[in-house]
Amino acid sequence: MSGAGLLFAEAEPDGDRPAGGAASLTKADDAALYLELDGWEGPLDLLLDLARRQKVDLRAISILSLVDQYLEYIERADALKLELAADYLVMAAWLAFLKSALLLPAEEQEEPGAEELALRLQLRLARLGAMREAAARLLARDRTGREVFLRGAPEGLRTDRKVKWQCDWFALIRAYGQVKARTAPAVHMVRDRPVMTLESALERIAAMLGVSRDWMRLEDFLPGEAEPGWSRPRLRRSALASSFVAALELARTGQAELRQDGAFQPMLLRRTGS
Amino acid sequence: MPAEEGDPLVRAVEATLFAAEEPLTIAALCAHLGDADAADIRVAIDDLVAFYCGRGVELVRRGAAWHFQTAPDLAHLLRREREQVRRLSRAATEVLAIVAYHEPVSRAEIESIRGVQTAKGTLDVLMEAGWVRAAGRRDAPGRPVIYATTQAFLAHFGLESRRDLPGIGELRSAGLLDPVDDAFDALADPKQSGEAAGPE
Amino acid sequence: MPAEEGDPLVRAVEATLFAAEEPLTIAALCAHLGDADAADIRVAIDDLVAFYCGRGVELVRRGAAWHFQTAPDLAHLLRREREQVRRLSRAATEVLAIVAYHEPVSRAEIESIRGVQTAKGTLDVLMEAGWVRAAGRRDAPGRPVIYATTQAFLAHFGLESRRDLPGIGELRSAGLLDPVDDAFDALADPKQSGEAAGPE
Repeated sequence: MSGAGLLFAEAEPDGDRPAGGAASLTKADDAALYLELDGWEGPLDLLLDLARRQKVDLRAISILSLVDQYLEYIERADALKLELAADYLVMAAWLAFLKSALLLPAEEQEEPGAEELALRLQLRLARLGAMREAAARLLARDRTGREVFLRGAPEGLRTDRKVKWQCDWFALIRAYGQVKARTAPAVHMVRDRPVMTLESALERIAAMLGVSRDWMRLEDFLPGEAEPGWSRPRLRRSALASSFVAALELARTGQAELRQDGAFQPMLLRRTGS
Repeated sequence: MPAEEGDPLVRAVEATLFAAEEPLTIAALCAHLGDADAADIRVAIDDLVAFYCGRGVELVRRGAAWHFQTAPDLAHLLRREREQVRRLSRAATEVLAIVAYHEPVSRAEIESIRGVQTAKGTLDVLMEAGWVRAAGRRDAPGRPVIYATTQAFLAHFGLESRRDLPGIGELRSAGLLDPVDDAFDALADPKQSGEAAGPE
Repeated sequence: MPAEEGDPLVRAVEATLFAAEEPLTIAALCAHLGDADAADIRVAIDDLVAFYCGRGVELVRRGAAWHFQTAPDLAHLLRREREQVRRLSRAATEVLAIVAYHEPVSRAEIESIRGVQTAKGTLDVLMEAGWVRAAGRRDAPGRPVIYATTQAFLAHFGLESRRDLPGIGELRSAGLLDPVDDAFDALADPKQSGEAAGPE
């Protein structure tokens, strides 16, 4: 493998590459050789590194010799019976194809032509090379925290949110009124509930029964809705309940008769008579 | 234009003090700047002090050490206050009213007047607003803190003194003492609604 | 002696920028300084930049924001005990450069330049450092996420804007920032193939 020998002979320690790059290729140590694959970020990276060794402008590079170097390198690593990353083998196969195509006369080449493929490879290498260089220049700038420093102990800017409370005079005294009203003595709180007592119902029905001997509906004994104060439904319900109990009481004491023709039928009432 | 623009030691001291995380003594500056002489550093510091005098930033001495700080008269720039207007909650308004009518008054008394427990935060809000202050302790078992209103309270509510607060009689005639239930009924039943137009 | 010693706005801007924990935009300064006018603040900043020029500390622009920092030529004095900057892997620096010079750029585009898959973690490291951010999605099939650099990136690397990226002008005119396909077409069509100074 004379090519490999040439390659290694050409390799020089490369100051701006991190250790683990091609620099250690100079060691003629086969075991180390394969390990170095880890030092490249993939086949394109390895190709770029090899291309740089040609010490010419990337645009003037000989793709053919680059391909040879790559294949040489991979073959050598392969000869060590070490597993190679698939990416490198795929690239090797493609480059082998490219090489054979490049060696063919142009008219026998398939589309796309080998020259075109080679040119594309070259363009890719130029782009990667440009970015690698840009990264190095970027990192070499005056970086904050390395070459330039910010204020070590800035006071810091703070925005305090202060609440401005709002309350007006009327809200204040109304609140006091509500407190007083809420906690006023119990007599103020417990109001007369709108009811008709049993006594007044008894009195009312007894008085009305004296008027006629006809059957009358229980409801007819209630105060009319039109009578002042009797419009409230709660009060009317209470009057109905009290009047019913009063009617039962009158029936029990033999002063009245009760009749209902069926469930939910009107309750009828009349004076017992002789 | 700064006269000493070029002096390398002044620049070095300036940058070092700027980047330092704590005030630096002359000795610390010497050590940091390698072979610099303490007397030279002292001169450089005097230079810088004079230079920054009257600017937005000053070089000041703290004990034996030096550091940059914002000019004291600009301290307000570092703490900006942004006001946010908020209405007092109903509970806080009630407590404020009770303090105003009954002061000085303890928290237990406030609670017994309100008939509800009063959260500590409610009084805090009133004190933060500057309307209520702690006014000593009552000479009673437990020596409870008692509260009173402040001058700011009178000013905010446009009162000359607490005597300007309407009396119970006035509150009643304004309908403000009607039980809350009645007021509710009045709202529900328009016929009964003696309009409870408050003052104002 | 400083001539503009008295200008209150200059002092206020100076103090605020000194005290700030991060670079401030003119808008942020306006907001912080209350009623200040943007144009006036701009003038005050120009004043301060000129004033600090050549001192140990300088006022610099990073993107839309401004901050004070130590003069770069004093690095040797200050660097000593401080290595506050994390080391980036080679992959990360390469990805960072690609994002910076090509932004906005998708992950697939990054990978096509580098010729290798980019571990998810690599972009994460850059985003965690605050130098790269997701900048929306490309209006293309699959709507890939695209990445761009940040204000903090400019600040960290001492760039006023992306135009200051080292060599970006030459790279652009050499077509080295164009996709391979475009560059190939340009070469195939000799009218467009301007001479291009390659790197190195």
